[in-house]
Order: sequence, then structure tokens, then C-alpha cells
Amino acid sequence: MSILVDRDTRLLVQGITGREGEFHARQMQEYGTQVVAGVTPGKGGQRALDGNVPVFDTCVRAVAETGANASVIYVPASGAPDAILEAVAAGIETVFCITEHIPALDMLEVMPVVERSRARLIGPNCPGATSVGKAKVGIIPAAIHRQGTVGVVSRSGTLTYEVVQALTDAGIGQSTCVGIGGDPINGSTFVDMLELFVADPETEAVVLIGEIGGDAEERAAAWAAERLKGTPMAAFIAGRTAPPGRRMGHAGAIISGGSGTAEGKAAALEAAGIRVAGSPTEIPALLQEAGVRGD
Amino acid sequence: MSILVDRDTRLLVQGITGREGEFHARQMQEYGTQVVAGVTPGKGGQRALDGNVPVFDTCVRAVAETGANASVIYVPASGAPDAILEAVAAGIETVFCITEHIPALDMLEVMPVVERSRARLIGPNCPGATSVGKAKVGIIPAAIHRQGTVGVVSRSGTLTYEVVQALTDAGIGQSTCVGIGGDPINGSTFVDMLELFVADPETEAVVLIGEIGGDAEERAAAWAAERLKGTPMAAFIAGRTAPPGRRMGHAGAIISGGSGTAEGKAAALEAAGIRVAGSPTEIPALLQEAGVRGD
Amino acid sequence: MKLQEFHARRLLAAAGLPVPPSSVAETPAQARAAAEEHLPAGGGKVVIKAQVLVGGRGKAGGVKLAGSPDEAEEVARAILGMEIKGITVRRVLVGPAAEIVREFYLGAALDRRARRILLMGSGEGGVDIEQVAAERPDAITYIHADPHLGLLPYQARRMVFEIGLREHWKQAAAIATGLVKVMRENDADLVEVNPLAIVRAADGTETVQCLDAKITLDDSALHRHPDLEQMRDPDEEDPVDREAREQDISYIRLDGTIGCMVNGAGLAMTTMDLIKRAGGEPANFLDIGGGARADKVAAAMRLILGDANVKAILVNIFGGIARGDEVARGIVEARKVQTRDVPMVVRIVGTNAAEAAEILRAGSFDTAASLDQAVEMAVAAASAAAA
Amino acid sequence: MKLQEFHARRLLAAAGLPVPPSSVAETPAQARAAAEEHLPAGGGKVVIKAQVLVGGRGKAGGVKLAGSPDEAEEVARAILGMEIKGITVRRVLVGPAAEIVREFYLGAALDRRARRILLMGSGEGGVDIEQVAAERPDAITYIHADPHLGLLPYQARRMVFEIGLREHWKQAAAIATGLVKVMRENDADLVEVNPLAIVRAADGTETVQCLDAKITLDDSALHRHPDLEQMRDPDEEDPVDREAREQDISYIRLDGTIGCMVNGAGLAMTTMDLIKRAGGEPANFLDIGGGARADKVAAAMRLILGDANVKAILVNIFGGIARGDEVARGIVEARKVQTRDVPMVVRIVGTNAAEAAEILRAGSFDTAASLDQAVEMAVAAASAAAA
Repeated sequence: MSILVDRDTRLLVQGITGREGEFHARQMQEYGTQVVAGVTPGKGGQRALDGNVPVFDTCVRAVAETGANASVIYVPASGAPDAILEAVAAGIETVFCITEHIPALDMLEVMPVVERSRARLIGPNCPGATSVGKAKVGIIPAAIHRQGTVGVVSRSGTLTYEVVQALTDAGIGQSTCVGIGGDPINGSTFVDMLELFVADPETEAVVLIGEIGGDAEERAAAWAAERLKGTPMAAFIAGRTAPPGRRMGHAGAIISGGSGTAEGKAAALEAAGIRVAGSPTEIPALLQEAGVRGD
Repeated sequence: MSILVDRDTRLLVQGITGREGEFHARQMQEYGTQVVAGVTPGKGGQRALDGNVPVFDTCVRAVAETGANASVIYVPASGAPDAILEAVAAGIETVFCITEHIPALDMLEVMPVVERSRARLIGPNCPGATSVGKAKVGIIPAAIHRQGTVGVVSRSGTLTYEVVQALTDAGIGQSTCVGIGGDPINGSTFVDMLELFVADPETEAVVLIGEIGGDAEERAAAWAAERLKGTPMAAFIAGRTAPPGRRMGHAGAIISGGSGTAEGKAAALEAAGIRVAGSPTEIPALLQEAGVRGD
Repeated sequence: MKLQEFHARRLLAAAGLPVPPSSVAETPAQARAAAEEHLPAGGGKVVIKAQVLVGGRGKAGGVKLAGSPDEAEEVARAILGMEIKGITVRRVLVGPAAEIVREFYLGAALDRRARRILLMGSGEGGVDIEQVAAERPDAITYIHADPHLGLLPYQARRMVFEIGLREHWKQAAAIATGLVKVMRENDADLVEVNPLAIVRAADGTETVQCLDAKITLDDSALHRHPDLEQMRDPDEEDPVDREAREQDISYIRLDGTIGCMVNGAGLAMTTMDLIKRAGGEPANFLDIGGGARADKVAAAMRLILGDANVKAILVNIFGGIARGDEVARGIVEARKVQTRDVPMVVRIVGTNAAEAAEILRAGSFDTAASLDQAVEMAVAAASAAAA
Repeated sequence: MKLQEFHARRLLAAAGLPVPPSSVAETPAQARAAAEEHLPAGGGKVVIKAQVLVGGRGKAGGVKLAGSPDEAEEVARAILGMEIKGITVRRVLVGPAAEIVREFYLGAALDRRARRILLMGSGEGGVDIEQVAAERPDAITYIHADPHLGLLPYQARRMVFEIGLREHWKQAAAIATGLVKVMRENDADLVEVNPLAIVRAADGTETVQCLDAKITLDDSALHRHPDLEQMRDPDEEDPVDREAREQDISYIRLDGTIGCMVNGAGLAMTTMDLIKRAGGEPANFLDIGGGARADKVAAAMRLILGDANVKAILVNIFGGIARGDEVARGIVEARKVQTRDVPMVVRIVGTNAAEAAEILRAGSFDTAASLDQAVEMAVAAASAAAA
């Protein structure tokens, strides 16, 4: 099982002939992901990845000919919103948008269309998801993983890798690791992912990695307090030292007034019975306290 | 029962302080319709219809204070699309838009919002609906009706009155008469109304009044062929003498090529087992042949 | 409202679409001057096209090539003044002849059923697209634009890849997007380019060009486009049509002898149908619309009486928004200034019918209670007048 | 990017919103001239407002009235050059004082949770709206604009009726619509008018006016608004901030001694958090972003070393899009041209970490495998350097 991606994922890479797209398509293929198609307008008929993957002009054609059911987007910010809509219209079930720097108001226009479809969008500005030992979609380095039963969900990119590495180093394997992206307007929330993890028989515990700004962590805490039954959960929140009122990077992490602080988020999570670590390396111990066994 | 409107209809009149709005609000009230509120921005706090009906600035306030569940729109074409959206957003269940000359592309923008809501829009450019002896919403003259069990649905305005008068003159009463409007883009179709009539225990037969242009009658015929079980139905189609390729009035009735002609529509209806009259006055006889009894 | 080709081309060009240059000529001399301007770009040839608002110009001889200024003048002389489907040609469009590599069809129209703008495209352009649609539906690609966002970029790409504009996809996709944009920004019902063509220039480069353009506008939205209202062709519009439009009356003149004045398009068509069934011939379609004031009724009467074929008049008003007494008063007023004596049958029912009857009785009009009776009376009166 | 008040006012005025006239002065003499212009319209008074991108100008003495050109010059002299929250005032806005009848709040912002633009309004304007929101949430009306159609007319009406702008509803509804339009057309995160006020003119007529304006823009969309990019205030922007922005590096200077270079905002914040936890003080937040090329790494190093407080540097790179070897090469390059010798701890893991380790080993850098270890080493190095 695992969530979002697995051995049945038939992946379409949007922007496969670009530098990033080609590099990561190869990485994903090497990991074992079924990369079944690429899309680059005007390059339909070519073959990518040493001739292994057919390239199409449009998503609708790619889906019709290859049965792709997931896509990952590596096209520049100016074209990425349209790429999302194209994937959704072509019937793709799970769309990962890696692209960063998409204007917020563009995503505001895209999201209602996504919400009305049966598609799920992860991102934008996200590292993707890896179901360990099965499939990897996005840019998360393969080497940091160890197969296991802990689900990881994060708003961050490299911080996710740090936490996953800490789990792996401690002998705690992962089911699926997913980065939902740190942009103000994004496709999926912590709660969306928690729902999937809780329903996944292969996931026995969850790690949530948050950061200052917004209220996604508080909402996750509220959800967990009511709905998280018996699934051990640990969390880490970045930004305790961030000065109020300053924007820490394009991720849009803003502290304003008393809301959205690292302390507030940590308190909300702890109130919901979730252990909050002071450092990524403390997470394995917290999970073990909650009954998760490594090896 | 009847359809769309009845004794439980609590009507909000949008544009109640205008000339048309006030005239028809009074007519509706005299018919027995519960006119519970009016809306005219800037005139909130006034009372209309001799002090009987409170006027509000916004629909949301009118609904909150009066429990209105239906609305009828008499505002000019420039403001009517917004009036529809306002009624829908305020939770009105059935919205009748009498206003004519609304640009088609305005309705194109309005309709997706209506479709995503739980509201039903009748019109625009329609005469409304009367559930005989119960409630009247719109502009259909009260005097033409006789209470009974025949449902009437029409794309036309005055032609509807003509047909209803013919029924009444022949002693055949009506359950509900509804005009869906003749504009290219409108809120409800023949099929939508047929579904309601077939489900209405008080309606025993249906009369459909169509005209040239579009394919609404053909779709109604296709629907009736499959779903109309045991409900007698008669029809009349206007425009047999209309020259091809000319636009007969703002109703947007266009014949182009072989599609949308009166002959084609009549043939489609007859193929579905629906009797088609050559004149409004022939309709009562067709209904009687189909087993409908007058008095 | 239909736009002339040269107006439609201007709207497309203003939206940034590639439309070859052209000139409008009203005289053979102007056509000659235009030919001199455009012959070089046309590789020594110009195309001269009659500007009329009816289809089938080509078959009627309204579209011709010319290889010199002399020939252009001669061709223009032949086309100007020509009648095409009853319309006199008063203008020709003169532009460089194009070396067409391949023709396509691209058009945007209102899809009533889906409540969307429908973009239609085909690799088989330059021909009657309705025939293609009827005979080989697979040869046409249909895409619905988003009702709020317009034609999305991926939809435009999909269209042009599917109809075979692969080598020029960026330019062609911009044209597809532009068509829907022109439709939305101008409140058009239809924006059509046929043919859209890959054209080879003298230097061998190929581009995609809009070689013809057809646009019709939504009359209900014209008031918010005063610049487009200016494009109405006064030469081509009948003075009668103009008066009808200015009075907000829907009027279409036909060949029969019984003038009709009715409120509501559906009832007006029904009245015509019943006249025909009763052995008469309607002289017109006339819908005076809702809320018919006395002056509007008088204008409608003038329109009807302006048709010399009219031998009898049938007034059929079912009062709803229109109040019967107002219409009756309008008829009385109209008769006072009437220039021609024609038998008239008046039927007014519905709202304020009693007051109307009173007014008509005082004016000694022939009245009828039922539509069938009114039609019979009018047909009889027309026959009597013709005898 | 935050806009100065006078730029924000210009954007609102350009969208047709009612903004009182005003002038910008950079010297007391200019302020005097501006006062002479605006005193009559202000009923003998002008308001002089410091133009700085921080809140609390009023409390800091940056907003004052003046009743004569002399006084205006004097007030401007006092405000110009003043420091408000560390920012030197280089400009003042001078405009007519308004006779305020009643104050309101109106603002549009991005609602992340609902994924909509949220319009907020209150009958209690001119005060700290966050305080109103916290203390009496009912005093604020919230309306989500349609994500595709913007603020619909009925939504604008509802807002202004609910906050008590009944007598001026048409004008106020146009302002509400305009705020959301300004937000959408300029890719703003926030467009705020506080106070929006009913203002009484000398002749007693009352109108609604935008008396202050705050706009922040979405940095990700600035590239498509070159006109707005021009509004960046070069005087107020630190040269360091400018270099960071031009290199697409997120850099925020803080007060500590340990310079950080990290890829990814979350990891950068975590690195700072861990430095603090280990007893050190971060000197900055620095995210070099994805795909860090060597020249970008060198620029980041320059930014860090430009801070004289920096006693040690911690480089923490978890390779994903960024390849470890590229970053390592950038560090080697940067050290070659480094002007100041500061102890540096480098940790590079993830993509191409082995190649990176090779390069760093060849360059004799202090390296660390784990983040905890790297932080400890950096804190120790900073302590040693401070001792």
C-alpha cells in the first residue's frame, strides 16, 4: 500500500525534455518508478531517457496512449499553472508540482478547478513523494530512505531530507515521505495527508514537519485531536528563532502578531497528544517512546 | 404539490421598488403568493406594497430576516446576472429571472456558479411559473388559468398564455405552468421541468411548447422516449413558416441548415410518442385522446 | 449583428492575430490603387472580394484574382454593383494573393447545450465546415473553453496539435486563444476563420494567417460596445430594418399579404403558422416585445403599412407585461395618421383586455376573441382585398 | 515587496479609487511648497506623513499636522531624517488635512486556508484592526471574492451595507470592488485602506476617501509587473538586501555571530534554531535556494562575510535539486577571493555528497557529517573567535 504513489503508479513527466525534468525522470526511473510518458509541446514523437520513454505534445494524448495515472511537473513557473490544469483535464489522478515561484494568484485560479475534479494536487514548490522501495516521484534523494512503517509529511524540502535521514540513521524505516510544499496557496494540506496515512495499513506512525506561518499545523493538531486514534505521531516545527514580522525565504513563512509562531504550533500539537521534537535527531527517540520499533 | 412554487413558497422580489417589480409583486400577492420580502440596494428599511412587504438592501439580509426560499428578478439586464448570483449566494432555492436582453456571455459566466450551487434558475427572459390556485411567480396573467392536472412547459412567453387559455377554454385545468425562457443560455431546460412534472403526483399530463432553433425539443423528445412512462404528453412547435437562416426576434430562434427546424422537432417528438398539435387550440383534443379528462 | 469581413479582420488584427494587410475599395479606381499597393506582396496577384453579409460569395462570382492594376480595376468594376442573394455589392476588399500551403478551419461559437464557448477546428479548411461536420465528424476537434478563464493555454495547444498545425504550434495556439478572446471581449456569438492557412511568403518562409473572418455579435450586448455598433453597415441595412431596430421591434419582411403585429416571438411565429394553415401568406414577422407603449405600436403599424404587398393586418396581443389598453390606444393613434386604408383585425386578450375591448369598440375596429377566428377574418379580408 | 504609502496611493488612484491629492517632499523646502499647494483644500491645514515601510509611524511622531507653510517646513524638517524602527525617513507625504466624519477599515488579503482573496471591512477604522479582530470579531465583516470573477457586485454591496456605509453605498461599493481589482491586477498579497473615511469638504458635501493605503506585492509575480518593480525603494533597501535579491538568495541579517548558509527555508530556520539551542546566536537567515550554482554560493559567502559580527560560518547543504559537488566547488572558489578569514564548518549531504566530500577534503575544510555535529563545531568556533 503506502500512500500517493506505489508500484502501480504510471508516471507522466511534464517537462521531461528540460534540464531538471530529464535529470529527475532518470533518477525516478532508476529508483524503480514506472515512468511511462513525457510531455513537451512540440516534441511529441521523440523518445526520452535513452529512447525508453515516449514524449507527447499533450497530456491527453499521453494518457490515452500510455495509461498514465500520475504526473510530475518540472516546467517553469510561467507555465506550471497551465501544466497542472492540463494534467487534471487529462484525467491524471495525482499531480505533483515541483515548480517553485508560482505567483499566489495563479494558484488561486487553478485550485477551484482542481477541487472540482477528482484529481489530487501535491505542491507546488514541493519535493514530491517517495513510497520507499516502490516508487519515487519528485526530487527527494533516494539514498536517505529506509523501508519501514513511518509516514512523513512536511511543508519543507531539505528539512524533510534531514528528518528522513535521522529516521534512517536510527533504524526507523518509512512507508511514504511526502512534501506538500510551503507556498501560501497549495494543493494538499497536512490534514489531507494525515487522512491518507491513517487509512494506510502499512503506515503505523506519522511524523509531521512544520514551520512558522499560516495555520496548517494548528489545523493538523485539531484534526489529530479528534480523528487520530492510536496512530503514534511526532512533530518538528522550524523557526523558533525567526524574528517576528520577517519573511523567512520564499516559502512564505511569515510570523505576524501572535499567530503562526513555532511556539504556538508546538503547543497546539502537544495539546493534541503529539510529541514535538527540539531537533530532527530527537524524532526517532520520540517515536520509540510512542511504541515505534526500529531494527 | 405541483412543481417549483406552491403555498409554501416564500417569495423575495428583487427590484421590488421598480415599475415592473412593484406592479407584478402586487399581482403575485393578489394571486395569493406569499411575497415576504423585496430587495433594492439603498432602500433597505422601506416597506413596499402599501407597507406590507419589508425591503432590504441585500438578499442575504432578506433571507435571514424573512426565510425567503424563492426569488423573482425584475432588475434591468445590466444588473440581472449579479442579482441571480446574489440570490444563489443567499441560499435561495428557486430563482426566476424575468429580465430579458441579458448578454449571452454574462449568462455563460453565471451558470457555472448556479450549477455548483443547490439553487435552480428558471430563465432569464421567461414569464415565470404559476401553480394554479396556489402561487404565481412572474408575469403570467392569472385570469387564463384553471386549476387541474396538466403541466405546461414552454420556451415562449405569450405563446404559453395562448396555449393555457386554450386548455382553460376546453375545461382542462393546469397543475403548474412554467416558461423556461427563450434565450440561448438559460438556467433550466425542458428536460429539467419534465423530470419535475413526472415526479409530481398532482400532474397527470404534460404539454410542451417549443419553437425553432437549438435542440432543446429534440433532447426533450429523447428524454421522453426513455423516461416518460405513462404520462400523456402533447406538444406544439412554433415557427413552421419561419424562413431558414433568419433570426425571429431576440428569443434567439435561429434555423441553420437542417437542424432546429419546426418539422425536425415535431418529428422527433412524434417518434417519441408525443402528439404534436398544428395549432394551440388543437392541444386539448390531443390530450383528451391521450386520456386526459376535462370537465 | 453580422460584421462585414473587413470589420471582422480589423477586430482580429487588433487582438494581435495575423491577418494579411488589405484595403477596402468602393470604386474601381480605388481598387486599382489598392491593387498597386498589394500586388508586390501577393507575388504579382491580388484577391478581390465582395463585402456582403451573405454566404456563397465565391460561387456567386464575388471573389476573384487579378494580376495587374488594370485587371483589378476591371474585376472590381464587375463585382461592385453586383447583386449577391439580393444584396448589392458596394465595397470590395483588395489584398495580396496568398500562396497557400495548407488550409484549416478554426471557429468559436456559443454552445447552448453545454453553456460554454465551443472552439471547433479542422485540418480541412477552406470548405463548407458544416458539410465536413455532417459527413465526417471525426475530422473536427471540439474543445469547450473555460467559462471564466477562457481558452486555457493547454486547450489551445491541444487544438492545434490535433488539427495538424504541429510545425507552427506556437503561432497557431496564439490564434486559437485569440479567437476566444475576441469572442469574449466583443460579446460575439461566433468568431470564425476559414480558411486559417499556412502561407508561404516570397522568401519561402511559412506562417499561419487568417485569410477570412466571420464575426457575429450578440445584439443584447451591443450597447456596451459603442465602437462595434459603429460597424453596422448603413448601406446594407434596409431603412425599414433600421426603424425597427431603433424602436426595439423585431421585424422581418416576408413575401405575403397579411401584415402581423404580435407581442412575443413564439406567438408571432404561431400567428404566421396559422395564417399559412388558413390559406393566407404572412407579410412579415413582427414582435413588438414586452411592455408595448403607444408610440411603439404606431411605429410597428408604419413598418407594416410601408410594405405595399400588405392587404390586411392582423394584430394579436396577449397581454402580460404588455397591457392591452395601451396597445389599443396605440392602434387608435396609429390609425389617425395612417396613410393607407387596409382592413385590420384586432385581437387583444390577457392583461387589461376589457379596457382594450372598450377602446377598440369605441374606435369601431374589427375585433376577434380567439386567435383562430382572428386568423380566419384576416385571411378572408386579404382575399377580398386581392380579388 | 512592500510599497511606500505614496506608491500605494498612486496604484489606488490609477484604478479610479478616490484618494485625496498629495505631494511627496524630500526636503523641508519641498514640504513648504507642497503645503502652500494643499493648505486651501485642507481648510488651512495639511498633514505631513513620514514615508517608511514600517508600522507605528503615528506613535513614533512621524505623522503631524501643520497650519501654515512655515509650520509645514518646520514639521517636515523634524520628520525628515528621523529614525523610525531603525529606518531613516527620507521622504514625507504632504496633503490636505481631511475633516473626517467617520472612519472605516477595508482590506483585501490572501486567505491561505480558504484559497481565496478575503475582503475584510469594519465600521471601526483608523485603529489597529488586528486588535479589533482579536477583541470583537463581530465588528469585522469577511467576504471571500470569487477566485475567477473577483469581488462580485453584490458582495461589494453587502460589505458596505454591513459596515455602515449605507448613505454612500454606491461609491463605497466601487471602492471595495476596486481594492480587489488592484490586488488581482498587481499580484498583491495585501491591499489595505485604513482609514477609509467619510470626509466633509469645505462646502459641506460628504464623500468617501482612501486616507491611507498599504500594499504588499507577491515577489513571485513581480517579474510580470516591471512598472511595480520600479517602485522598490532604493534608499530604504539595504545594499546587502539588494545583492541578495539580485542573486535570488533569501537573506535576513540578525544580531548573532554565526553566519549560516543553507539550502531551503525550513532547513535554514532549523539550523538557526539548533545554533541557538547549542548556545550560539545565528547572524543571519540565508537560503541559497534550489540548484545552487558556484557563483551563487560565492555571492552568499560575500553576504555573510560582509557582516562584521560574523565570527564563524556554518554551511549546511542537503543536496536534492542542489548538487553537493557544485556547492563544494562554489565554497572553494569563494574562499579564494575571501577578504576575511573566518572559521568555517561545512556539511554537505544528499545528492553528490561523496563528490562534495572529495572536493572539500582537497581544500582542507572542516567538515561534519551530522547537523548536530556541524552546529556544535560552529558554536565552538564562534566562542573561540570571540574569546
